[in-house]
Amino acid sequence: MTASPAPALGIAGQFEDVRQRHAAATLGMWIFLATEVLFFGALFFAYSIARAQAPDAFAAASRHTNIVLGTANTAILLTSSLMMVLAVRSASMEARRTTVMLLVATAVLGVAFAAIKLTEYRLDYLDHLVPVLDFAFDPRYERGARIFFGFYFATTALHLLHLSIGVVVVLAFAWRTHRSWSPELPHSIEIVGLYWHFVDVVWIFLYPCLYLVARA
Amino acid sequence: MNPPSLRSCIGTWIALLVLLALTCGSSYLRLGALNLATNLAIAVAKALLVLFVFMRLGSSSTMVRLVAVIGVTTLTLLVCLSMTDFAIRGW
Amino acid sequence: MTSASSPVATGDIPLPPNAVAARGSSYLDGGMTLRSWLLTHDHKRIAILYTLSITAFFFIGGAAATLIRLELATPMGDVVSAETYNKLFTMHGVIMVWFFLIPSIPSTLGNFLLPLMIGARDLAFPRLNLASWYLYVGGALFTIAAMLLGGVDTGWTFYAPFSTMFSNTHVIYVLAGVFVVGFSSILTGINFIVTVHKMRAPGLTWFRLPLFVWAQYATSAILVLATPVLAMTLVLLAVERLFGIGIFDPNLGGDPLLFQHLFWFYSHPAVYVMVLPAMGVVSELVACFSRNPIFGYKAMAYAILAIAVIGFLVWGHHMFVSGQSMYAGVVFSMLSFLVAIPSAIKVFNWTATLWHGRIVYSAPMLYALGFVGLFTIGGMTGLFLAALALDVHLTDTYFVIAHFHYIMVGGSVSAYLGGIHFWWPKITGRMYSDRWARFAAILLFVGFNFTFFPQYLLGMAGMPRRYHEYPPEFQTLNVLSSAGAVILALGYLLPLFYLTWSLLRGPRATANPWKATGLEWQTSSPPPEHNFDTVPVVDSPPYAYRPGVISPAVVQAREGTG
Amino acid sequence: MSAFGLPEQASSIAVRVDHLFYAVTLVTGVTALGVLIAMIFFGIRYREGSKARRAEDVPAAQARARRRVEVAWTLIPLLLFISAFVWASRIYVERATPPADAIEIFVVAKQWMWKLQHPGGQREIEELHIPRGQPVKLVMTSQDVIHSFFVPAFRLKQDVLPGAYTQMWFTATKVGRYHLFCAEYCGTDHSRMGGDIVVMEPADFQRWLVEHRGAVDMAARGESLFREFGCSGCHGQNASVHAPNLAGLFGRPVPLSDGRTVVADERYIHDSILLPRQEIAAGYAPIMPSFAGQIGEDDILALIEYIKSLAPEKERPR
Repeated sequence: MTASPAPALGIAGQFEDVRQRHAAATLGMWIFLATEVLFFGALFFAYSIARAQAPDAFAAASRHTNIVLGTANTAILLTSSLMMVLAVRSASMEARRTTVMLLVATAVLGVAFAAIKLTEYRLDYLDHLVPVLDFAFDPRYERGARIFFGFYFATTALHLLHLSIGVVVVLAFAWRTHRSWSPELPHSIEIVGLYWHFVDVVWIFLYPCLYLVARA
Repeated sequence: MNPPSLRSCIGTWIALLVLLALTCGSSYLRLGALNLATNLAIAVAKALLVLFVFMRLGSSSTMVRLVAVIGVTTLTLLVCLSMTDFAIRGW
Repeated sequence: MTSASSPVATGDIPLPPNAVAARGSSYLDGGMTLRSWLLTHDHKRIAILYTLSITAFFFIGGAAATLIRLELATPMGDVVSAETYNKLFTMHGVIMVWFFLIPSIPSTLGNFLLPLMIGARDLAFPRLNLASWYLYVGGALFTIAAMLLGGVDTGWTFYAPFSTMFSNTHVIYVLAGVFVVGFSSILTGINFIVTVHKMRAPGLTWFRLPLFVWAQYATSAILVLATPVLAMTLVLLAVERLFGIGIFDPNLGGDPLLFQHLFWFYSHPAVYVMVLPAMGVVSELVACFSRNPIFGYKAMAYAILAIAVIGFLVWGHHMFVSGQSMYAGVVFSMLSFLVAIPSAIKVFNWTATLWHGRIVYSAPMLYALGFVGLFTIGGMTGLFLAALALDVHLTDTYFVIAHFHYIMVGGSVSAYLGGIHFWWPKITGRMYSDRWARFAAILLFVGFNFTFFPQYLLGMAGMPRRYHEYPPEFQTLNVLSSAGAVILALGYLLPLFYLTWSLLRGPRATANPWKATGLEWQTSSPPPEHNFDTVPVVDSPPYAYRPGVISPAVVQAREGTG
Repeated sequence: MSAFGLPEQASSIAVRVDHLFYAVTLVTGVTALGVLIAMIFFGIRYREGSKARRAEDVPAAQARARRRVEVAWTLIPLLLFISAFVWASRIYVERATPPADAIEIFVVAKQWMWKLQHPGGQREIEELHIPRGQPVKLVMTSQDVIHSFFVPAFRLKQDVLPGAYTQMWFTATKVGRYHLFCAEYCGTDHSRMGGDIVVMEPADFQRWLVEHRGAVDMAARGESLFREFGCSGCHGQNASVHAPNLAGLFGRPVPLSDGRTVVADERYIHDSILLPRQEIAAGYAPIMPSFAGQIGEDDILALIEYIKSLAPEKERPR
């Protein structure tokens, strides 16, 4: 190898070439996702310890979650992931219009998820299931159910926060793709996709922990 | 790295929805401890599908795969070593 | 040691033409406007921002420590009230841990040097790097807000249920501050890992990396894997405190030991975040000033990795008397002894690096040798705390305080200052008075031992930590410790003066005043904005302070990349 | 009490802890001294400008030396560490297993005081009288935050948790008055949450017990509390309410309504009083009200002692 001259400075002047840039960005995103594994992992761990201490209360409380909305939301999120992966695919084939449409579809499904989730929160409130407000539950299980719903709101709110960030970023990329094409877009969209799918994976684990504890 | 084919994308999506139906349906059967095991197994299966097809973990660089493994391993360490306390605590 | 910049025997690294060129192309020439600093993407300028911020926090935390030592000079609580005392040690801990020690070496020296040492023009994600600093500042603002509103009295460990249901102070602000600064650590960690993986200069293979880079790499891995668990733990604390959800408080149905497991899962590895970078600095310094390659370079690199990995397996040794199961105690004790082995190897290897050297006692070397001495004492006393039956007596006493101050203050802060002195000419382009710097290094070493060695004896005698008042028989040792703290404080203040003088009036530094190897010395002092005008190519091992036969492993590596 | 070095040895375990302490001090001290001497020796001999001969090729000389020493300075510490680990763990395990004949004393910690009760009903605050030469077991709980029971002269310390009973045991070997500290930070007056352990000759201790008998013994106090709080209305012999009979309950397995079985230990009784709906005994309706907030931890301990004292019915005909 010989010493190469520094490229013109500007965006990403620290990189030698596009390949190095892509590899760095991909690795960076995956490391970020690893941190997210530990972030949510600690939450699931705390949930498991709490559940092991009050299994009946968790079972009783879980029966009060709205399984119809929860399951529908899971399906919506899985479908949004399909849209996302198709967007990545069409971006790599430089099909600009399709990419924009698929990205918008991803975001719309994300918004639908959020809307349903907020509706669910409202119904939970009407059912007196929000711990800090007028919580009321079968006195046998009140203590544990309060903890369950504490976890329920903490986990779903954190997930919703991640999803909302995802929606904003996906829409931003839809707009960028719509405005003008650049050769970096397919790779950038792929990285956004990684984040989106990860948010989906978190929900895949949340769903049985919150909705399916004891339905039988 | 070529993106996954249209067929595999849609096939995976269908598989995910089927698994969702399975996990939801199975939880209405009275299986005792098996309920939890089934739900967890299906969740892991769904996550692996997303990871390997949608996120293309399998065809990523070695380093990326290593990062994914290290993330999960560290979490496992937290859980397993804590169990030396939680699982056999005297009180 | 401010001799002229003669070219150095550095293997085959060619000196770039601008290495001793006239200044005018330095990163500092980009302007001195506020905008040029606050919006910069240059890792070197961000490192300066960090240095200024953490120095400010060091002196705030130091002021709290001063008041603590003043209070402890007498057995009765006569200087401050018990509430104030509790707030003082809490703020001292929170500030020193999260706003000084954790960012100290990685965010300042690491930020400045990592790209230079691997021959890169910047970190992989410069904007993310700036974002890290802003997160640090955001976290700092929350913490300062908590201080101004009246402080926090939970101790830096935030043990539940005291912190969630019993403390009447501004716990939430500090939780928010530490949460935010945690994300600053995470982003820095991601940035460093990607940079080391993807940005190394041609020919710079893993086993040609300076140990400083290895240490930053391992540190980053810890930051990335442990900090998220802390972040979630703080979220759960806030949920319990704000909404009364029983996660940790048994009165609400929670488990207080769950908090301790989660907290120490982060906080023990965090100790290695504080000390691994220091080991990296000391390796550079000892090699340079002994004019010798590091003894057992590969063992040193593996030891760094081993410490990082085993560091994740030992957190339960903070909980031997907490009520966790007896079996957990035994398992964690065994694992804790294991982590001492790579630490011992490092101490032996530094000592052996002196062997057959040509040792120069410049100020950075004195700091480095001070580190080795204090780290040895701190590490050895760590063995007492890993041994179950001894820990039962010693834990939560001043023995523990002395132990971790030896590691984190005697060790890490000495190394940090040593590093600052070593790379000062590179960072600022100026020299300082070596005589004053050596004096400060000796003053620090003496003052440190004077302050903290009596605390070992206090702990053995049974004086518990976090005590505002204490039985009169402990007074003699406490007075000794407080007197030592005066010397220590002088030792910390002194560099402020001669380094400021150096900034204003110091003689210009050459590109390589210490005749050190390492890519950072191959560019001008201070370096140009993009570090290297030509990307350097590396084909030799690090620490080539001696000409001579290159060891077989290196020859193989050369063939591999040839 | 000397403030330099380890405090007086006043328990059977203290001697053994100190032996280990001195052994570890010796080994680490010798090693640290070795490193120090090597550093000073190399530092002087190989200073810049000294006449000492250096190897022509230092990297190669280092490589040769490495082969000889690296294994040694990895394996020797490892062996030493394993010995220290085994030695220390044996004492630790013994510390966690109280002998069956130990005197049981109940400890309730609260911000910021220690309350202690003897089985005979003697109650103390911030002072504990115990006999020399007899094993004593402390059963401890906290009313609020985490505290830690620390007696330096015994080389013993144990955290005291709310919502759980932790144990600690010792045999005092030396008559005297020793510091009791709270070692886990617990709020404003943490440093004042202390007291004294008074070790007495067994005969003196017996005298002390008699002099302080003022109150009834713990089980008897529990019995009167049992009536006072209205427990006997449902759990008493002649109660018409369908409630579990507590005679002979302690230590027995209890089947729960959810199919689990738990042992009726201190924790179970404690939780049943405060959280009666959490673990319902199989076959009973969840009708018991909670006593949380109405009953202190020390009264709960008295109730537990009373329930322990109830022999199974067939052994105690009425």
